[in-house]
Amino acid sequence: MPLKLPDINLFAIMPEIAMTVLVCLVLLVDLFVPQRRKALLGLLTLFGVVVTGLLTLPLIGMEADLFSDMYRVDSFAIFFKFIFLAITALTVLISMRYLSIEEIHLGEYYALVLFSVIGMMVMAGGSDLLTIYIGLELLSIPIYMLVGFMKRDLLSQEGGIKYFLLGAFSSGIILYGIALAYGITGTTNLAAMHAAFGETTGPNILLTLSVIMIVAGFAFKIALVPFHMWAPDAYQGAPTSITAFMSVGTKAAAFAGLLRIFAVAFEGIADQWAILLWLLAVFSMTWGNIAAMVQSNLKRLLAYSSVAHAGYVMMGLVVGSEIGMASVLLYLAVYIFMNMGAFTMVILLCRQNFRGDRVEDFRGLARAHPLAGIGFVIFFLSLAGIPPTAGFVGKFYLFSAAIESGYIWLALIGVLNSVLSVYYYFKIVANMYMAEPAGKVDISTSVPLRLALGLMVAGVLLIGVYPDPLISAAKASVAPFFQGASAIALVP
Amino acid sequence: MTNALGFSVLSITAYVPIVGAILIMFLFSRQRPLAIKWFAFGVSLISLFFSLFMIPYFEPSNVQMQFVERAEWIPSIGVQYFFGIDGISLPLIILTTLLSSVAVLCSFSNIGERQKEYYVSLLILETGMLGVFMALDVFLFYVFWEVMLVPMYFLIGIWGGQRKLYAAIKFFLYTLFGSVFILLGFLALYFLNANPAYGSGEFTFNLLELYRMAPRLPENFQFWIFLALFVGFAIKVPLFPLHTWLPDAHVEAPTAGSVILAGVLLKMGTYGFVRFSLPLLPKASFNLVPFISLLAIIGIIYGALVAMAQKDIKKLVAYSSVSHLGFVMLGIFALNSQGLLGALLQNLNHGLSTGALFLIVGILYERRHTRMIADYGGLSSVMPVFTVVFAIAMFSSIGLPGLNGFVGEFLILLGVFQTSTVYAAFAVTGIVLGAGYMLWLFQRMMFGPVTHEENRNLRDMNRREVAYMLPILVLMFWIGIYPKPYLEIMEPSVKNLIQHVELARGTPESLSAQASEALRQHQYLTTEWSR
Amino acid sequence: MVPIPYYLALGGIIFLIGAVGVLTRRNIMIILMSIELMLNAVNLTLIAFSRAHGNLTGQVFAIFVIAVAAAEAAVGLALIISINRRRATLNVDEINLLKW
Amino acid sequence: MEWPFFLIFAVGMIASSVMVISLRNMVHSALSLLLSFFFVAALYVMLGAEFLAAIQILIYAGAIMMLYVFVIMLVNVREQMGVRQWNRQRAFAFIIGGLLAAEFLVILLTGFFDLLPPARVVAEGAKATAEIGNTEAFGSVLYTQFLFPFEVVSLLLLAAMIGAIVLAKREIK
Amino acid sequence: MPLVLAFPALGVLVNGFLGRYIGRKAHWPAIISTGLSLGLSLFFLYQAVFRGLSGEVRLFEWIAAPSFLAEVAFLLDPLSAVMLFVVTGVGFVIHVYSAGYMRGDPGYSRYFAYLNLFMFSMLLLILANNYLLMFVGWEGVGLCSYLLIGFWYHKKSAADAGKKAFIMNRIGDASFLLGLFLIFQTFGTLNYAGVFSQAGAAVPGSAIAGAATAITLLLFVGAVGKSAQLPLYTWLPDAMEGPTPVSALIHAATMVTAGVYMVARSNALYLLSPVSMSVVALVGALTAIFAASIALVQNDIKKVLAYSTVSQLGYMFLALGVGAFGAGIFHLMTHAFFKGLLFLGAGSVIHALHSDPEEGRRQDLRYMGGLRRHLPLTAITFYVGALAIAGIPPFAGFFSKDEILAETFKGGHYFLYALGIITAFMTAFYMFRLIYLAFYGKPRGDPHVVSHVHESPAVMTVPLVILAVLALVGGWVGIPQMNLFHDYLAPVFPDGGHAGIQLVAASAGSESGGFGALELWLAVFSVAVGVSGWMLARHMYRKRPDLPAKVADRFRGVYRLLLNKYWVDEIYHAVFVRPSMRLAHLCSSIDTKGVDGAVNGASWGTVGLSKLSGIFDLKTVDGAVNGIAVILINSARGLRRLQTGVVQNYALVMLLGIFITVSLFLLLG
Repeated sequence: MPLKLPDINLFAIMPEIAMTVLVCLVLLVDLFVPQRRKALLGLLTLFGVVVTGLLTLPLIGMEADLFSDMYRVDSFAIFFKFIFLAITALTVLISMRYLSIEEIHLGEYYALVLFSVIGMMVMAGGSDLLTIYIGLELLSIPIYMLVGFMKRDLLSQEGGIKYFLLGAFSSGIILYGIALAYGITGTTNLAAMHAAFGETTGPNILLTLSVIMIVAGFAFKIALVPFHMWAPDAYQGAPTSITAFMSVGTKAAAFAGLLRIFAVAFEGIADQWAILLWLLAVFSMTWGNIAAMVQSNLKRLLAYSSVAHAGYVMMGLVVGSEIGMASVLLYLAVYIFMNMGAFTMVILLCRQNFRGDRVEDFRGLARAHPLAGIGFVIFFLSLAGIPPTAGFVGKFYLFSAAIESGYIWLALIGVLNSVLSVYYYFKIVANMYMAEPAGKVDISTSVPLRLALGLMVAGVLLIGVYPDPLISAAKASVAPFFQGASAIALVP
Repeated sequence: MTNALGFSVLSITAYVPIVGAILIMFLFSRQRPLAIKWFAFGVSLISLFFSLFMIPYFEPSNVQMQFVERAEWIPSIGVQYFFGIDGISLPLIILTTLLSSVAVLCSFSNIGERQKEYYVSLLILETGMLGVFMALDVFLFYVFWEVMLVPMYFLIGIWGGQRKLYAAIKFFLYTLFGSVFILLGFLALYFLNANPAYGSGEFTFNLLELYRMAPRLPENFQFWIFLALFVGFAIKVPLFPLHTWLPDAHVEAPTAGSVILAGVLLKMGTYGFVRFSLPLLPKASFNLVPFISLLAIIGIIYGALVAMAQKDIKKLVAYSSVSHLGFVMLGIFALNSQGLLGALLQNLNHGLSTGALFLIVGILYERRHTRMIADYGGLSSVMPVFTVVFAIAMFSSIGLPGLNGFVGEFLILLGVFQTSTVYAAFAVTGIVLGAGYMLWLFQRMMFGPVTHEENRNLRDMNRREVAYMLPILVLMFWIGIYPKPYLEIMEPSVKNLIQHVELARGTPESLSAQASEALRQHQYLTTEWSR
Repeated sequence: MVPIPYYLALGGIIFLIGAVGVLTRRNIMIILMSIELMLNAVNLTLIAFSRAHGNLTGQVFAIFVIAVAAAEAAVGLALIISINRRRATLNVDEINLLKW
Repeated sequence: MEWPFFLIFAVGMIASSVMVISLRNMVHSALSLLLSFFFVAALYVMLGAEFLAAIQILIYAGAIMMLYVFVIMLVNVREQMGVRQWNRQRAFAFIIGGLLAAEFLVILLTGFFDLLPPARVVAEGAKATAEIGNTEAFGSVLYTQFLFPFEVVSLLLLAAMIGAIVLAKREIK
Repeated sequence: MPLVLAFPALGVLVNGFLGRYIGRKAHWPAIISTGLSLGLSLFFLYQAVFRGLSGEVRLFEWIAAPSFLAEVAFLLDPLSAVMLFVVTGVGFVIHVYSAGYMRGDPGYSRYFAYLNLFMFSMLLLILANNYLLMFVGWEGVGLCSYLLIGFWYHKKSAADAGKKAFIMNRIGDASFLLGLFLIFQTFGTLNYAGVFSQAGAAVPGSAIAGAATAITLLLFVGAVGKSAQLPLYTWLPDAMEGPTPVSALIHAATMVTAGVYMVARSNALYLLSPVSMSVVALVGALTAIFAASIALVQNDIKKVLAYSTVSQLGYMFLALGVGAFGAGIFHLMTHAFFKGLLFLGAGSVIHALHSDPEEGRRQDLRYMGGLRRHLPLTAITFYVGALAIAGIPPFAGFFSKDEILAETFKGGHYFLYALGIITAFMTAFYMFRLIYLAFYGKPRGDPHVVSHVHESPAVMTVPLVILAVLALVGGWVGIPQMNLFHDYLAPVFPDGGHAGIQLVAASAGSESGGFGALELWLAVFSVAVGVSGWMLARHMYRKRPDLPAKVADRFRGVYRLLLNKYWVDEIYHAVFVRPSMRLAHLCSSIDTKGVDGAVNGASWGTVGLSKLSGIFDLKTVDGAVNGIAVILINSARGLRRLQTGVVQNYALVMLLGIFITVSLFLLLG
């Protein structure tokens, strides 16, 4: 039997290759770098990420199916690749000093982050359930370990094991769903599945079960209610830099996978499960926001807030229109800057033997460090969706997608929730600006940290003031899914 | 659609303050508060200068937008950077720049700590407010609408009174709650316009384009969108029963904050109704007149009654705002030229008179650190100049002829009377009550013997205080005695608007041939807007 | 031959037994084993479908599942060892510092 | 002819699974798990997946279970046996599990028949297995069509290895 | 013509801004400006009387709204000319008087600024050529009245009185304003010319005539407020807290007559509505007798005069109501002279008693007596005033009052006539009671005070003399046979002021302004009534000083009723003031607890729910942003409890989620 090799286009998967090489390089160099100079590894990683970014540039505009339709390079995947690279770069920047403080400055840290990023990329590009699943695992498994990376810290360990147990459980669930989907169509390739659905008629309960299980698995990664309960614990336990990383990275990657599945495999028949997604979105928004109101730990608070934000993003998926999908992409891109920014603030406050993640710890921060205060306010404004920040643009686009397709109630719940969220964001702002400091407020800053903060503030404001390029890019990225379909105006 | 001046005068007016704020933020040391103060004042004066500079170039008879600036901003969703003003917005812009300058000046002595942040907030706030009155793209409008909340939140929250945190977050949440409904309403309009069945079929947030949809938009759509916008604007106005944020915010805010809140922020609500609800949704506006009038009348009487029972001066003034804004709303929803003209003028008047009253309270508070009426009494023998100023502001507020309040109230009532005698009759009782609580306040504070020893040696107003009160007082008399210039600026735009509403409330089919021709020819609807 | 749905039913039952194990046992090792049970059920389902459709995708998928299971087991056990060092407990409901 | 075997394996599978989750001693649980792996492998054979059956025994039973046993050896089994084994929510969990099982059975037994008539399933299945049911075909597919995921899995295993080492190794001061 | 206005305005500015520097000389700008105005008014009057000139001057457009125009423009016609003369004349005299009376007051320049402001507003009211501008003046005089009543603001009673006056006026003003709107709606303009020409052309029964009833009634409520008629009269007696010259000028001679002027000015409208006319007449007559009855027993010299003013204003309205507009204005003029005189005389008395340490006693008749000897000039002039008001010929009051009564009788309003006659009797009685109590008998005051009493300076007495002369001769222009006054006003009042007669066609064939036997007998009768009132007073207070106490004791109930002014103030307080304050407090508490707490209240309903889900913190309820926040925070606490920290709970929730959705889809198909 002659071996028929698939079409291998190494150029097209240059980013993934570059990242793999980078992992190996980091692991190798780690052997020769003394414990006190581990920051070098961070710089190396940063360099590699930038190089990868440059290597990704030529791919823009490419549309190719690779490896026997297992993998796809298209504008959608590339959009996400840039998101992931940005996340990586920012994560590395905010990690370097923090790791030293927490005394976990190990080369493996960077390696695991990079592994996870590769997983994300694979997920975004996967055009086969198998690839997506493997990407998901490659993304998750390093994060389980990173969450528990502070071995001497009970909370970190606990967060790790909890996240891992639930992750494995949800992995089983998602697998079962995939297996059922395979059983129905006889294939795991998304496009082929879509073709197979074209043959069958009417709704099928087996397919529904499969969709529920798959969605549940993704919902777990995204942290949607009721699959979100790991999030506060894991977010709080994890090293803050990892919290920042996973809060945006996992979410983005999982949405990428889910979006592609829904846009390709379930295209045209997804409507029958809209109620499922609708419920997820609404419950996530509401539960997340309400629960966040009483949190006293900032990381937990942000965890709930990220649940709520996941709910907002879910709106785009519920709508399923071109604008809806584009708004998901836009929001995820925007979300990087603001959410990582907010977590960076916790890092800023973190000192030796002082976690600095309680809301209390922020009392009077703005008085002692006005710039940090302004930065924080900008991130929170953005998270709350107040212009002229990126968060507003993102939310605006999401709501407009909902309105366009007639999901008035969903939009209404969404906007009301965003009002609700102001309460707890501004509780912290009030703490920073209007409360008397309990004691001396110190922050630990470093050049990379400042750079990261500067980048994020600039990102939030720039996108807020001039979002057009990003919106166009997001639109262009999802446009191929909707070729032929025209935008529907509000239906009475 | 002209710009009589060759340059972007609107943008300059609007952005001078925020540029000033950024300069203060980065260039000024917090060790030199004096420099910051004067710089901030200078910045606000520049903005004031530019806003006044526009007046001679403004053509009142031209009902189109003037000093227009237009550029693509977010073409992918049809958002433009679109500034322009007409006779409705110009007075409000001048009011804003004027009161902002006053607000800066009045803060010199009563803000002692964190002055840098304070002036930065104040200037950013000014930019936000100006943007609201200039924007002709609903997206742009919304951006400014919300931007302005944040500095106000800080003004109340950091430099406010005892319950500042509560008041600040309440203000923020309350108004944000309203504005998200506005957002939904705008989005609905945007997509309806994109539907060729109703609108131009284009995706655009250009307000003037959206106006053109008004006659074709079915009534039930109009109704729901109107309700959405109503919630947002009515909270800002504030219309009974959505007013409960106002006393807290007004009372807890520092003097400048109260002045800006009462003087400008509340006007945004009424401006919103005039600029958006009426022309965009004429049918719904007509249908809901009884409902809104009822609320407005309740607000007038209720606000006055509640004001009467207050022990706190600021609260009293705050509730008087509820009452006065009820008048304005009533005038707007008289839906005739006189009522609307009066309402717009009353907008200005209320900004001046209530602004002045808050300044007065601020002057007292600075000296005595109490806002309780009972802590004063007999001040007129101690502070004669102050007494005169207070008296003029009070009489302006209760609408004494010869002062500004009367002209506005009169026109409003004149307009309302033509719509409904009953509304006017009820509203008139508000005038009586207004005189009641104001005079009572004045009497308790200023007349009688000096009841508290601490008050015996209060300083009278100093030069700075006189300096910022003076322009307000002059305007009060000016508008009261010779309002013609103001009315002339507003009248053509008002007439145009009312005409539009009148024509667009009918369905195209139901209109007579003549009327539908008039509708087609109408200014708002014919001007070609290239996208 | 035995119709495929019976294999599916068996897979479903095993899957839920595993799930119930995860939900009810306190011992973290047994929870891990229950997860292995769930994965096995998935594999069984995959292979049954593979047979039904007459293609190999299911079987290949099962191989990958096994590989992932191995990786998960390694990570999980490492975490357990790490936590067991500090807390000397294997009871998962005693690991509840993070809450509320 | 297949029915008796299927029944034996199925019942054995269920029984051993129940033992996994119900036994007090985790060593016994591990052995039950091993047992269930063998039953699964047998079912694989019945479904024509001989290669996978072999892998199941070699990797799962051989490698992964060894890992479990190692860890079990590291912890104190006896102490673990002395404590309460079931958590507080067990009753509720059983109920939910039972209800869900009922739903699963309904769906799995009816859904698939809805999709494809049983006769066709059986017929096609038999034909297909005859054609592809061999190791060579399997290998060829794995290294061509599934080359990309295969490579990614290698990364996954590498990551898991590195991470496991970092986590499990003792802290060096 | 605007100059008439400009002078007082200038005076205001000078005294308002430079008052501090002028200080003791503040009266000069005020007196000069008023004098100049007076000069001009005399010129205008001359022009109007002898040349029959009238005209309009347009200054500028004031409020120009779409289809609405209000100008600042002035109208000079016989009516406004005569009013102009009265106001500037009496005003000038009182300015001069004030210079003496107010000497040494700390607010000297402020006083004159207010006074000039009043002059300005009053002249504006008179000269306006449209209703809106009249309203401006109308409000302006109200404001000045407020300022001047409360001039001694350190006295609580003065400040209270000022407020009361303003608010009562405001009630009338609100109605006036509504009237204006109705006028505009009916006629499309507020200009006198436009309104009256349309009204004159209207036929009874037309829509305009219908609207006219509503308009005139609304306007009349305004007049009732301003001119202190039933039921809004209570502020006027209280207004006596102001300086006495102010009482003379504003609350006797000029401002309070603004209502009369307004109704007279609107005669064209009133004539369209018989209903309104009867209402005006009835209210006028009732007020006249009601106030007169109160005046019978008052002890405060100014209060007596105040109620007398109310009563006399009632006469004027009676005249207007029966259609005798000319007579009304005539009485307005004569009243301005004699009542101004009386007040100034009272001021002179009070001034004389200035050394009494107790303020209340300076004005109390019970502490006066025998002042004739010390204040001869004052006493004489006061006599003149009393004779005038009592309607004894040939004093001015006789002519005007007699004409009113005659017209009423001739109009067939016998009931009203009866009221008028009784009032005339009372008037004579209480006036002479006052005179006898104040100027005759033995001094009842503090001897120390009495020893200090001396005649006022010339600056005060000269005005008294001037007014006394006017009170004597002022009525002669209206001697019935000559009819000068009516002819003069004829252009303004279409039927020479006798339109009312048309209403009762059956009235004895009198010709307009004629003077027949009937009139003669009526005049004789009313003089007789006046004289008998005088005599009774003389009998009771001069001859038998013990009698009043006996009478009072005999009719104790009536006496107390009158002394306490029918308890009207107390009733108003109980019926209007207190309930509205209660309502205010109720609204206020609703606002803090209710509307804001409506949502708060909703939260109470969820208390049970909250308890279920966790802790319910009562403190949070009070401190929460609002009720919704409470609900949310409590549910947040509940949700928080779900986050137990036990990982298997989380897994269970996940599985539960799956179970629920699967069931959902299974059940819903």
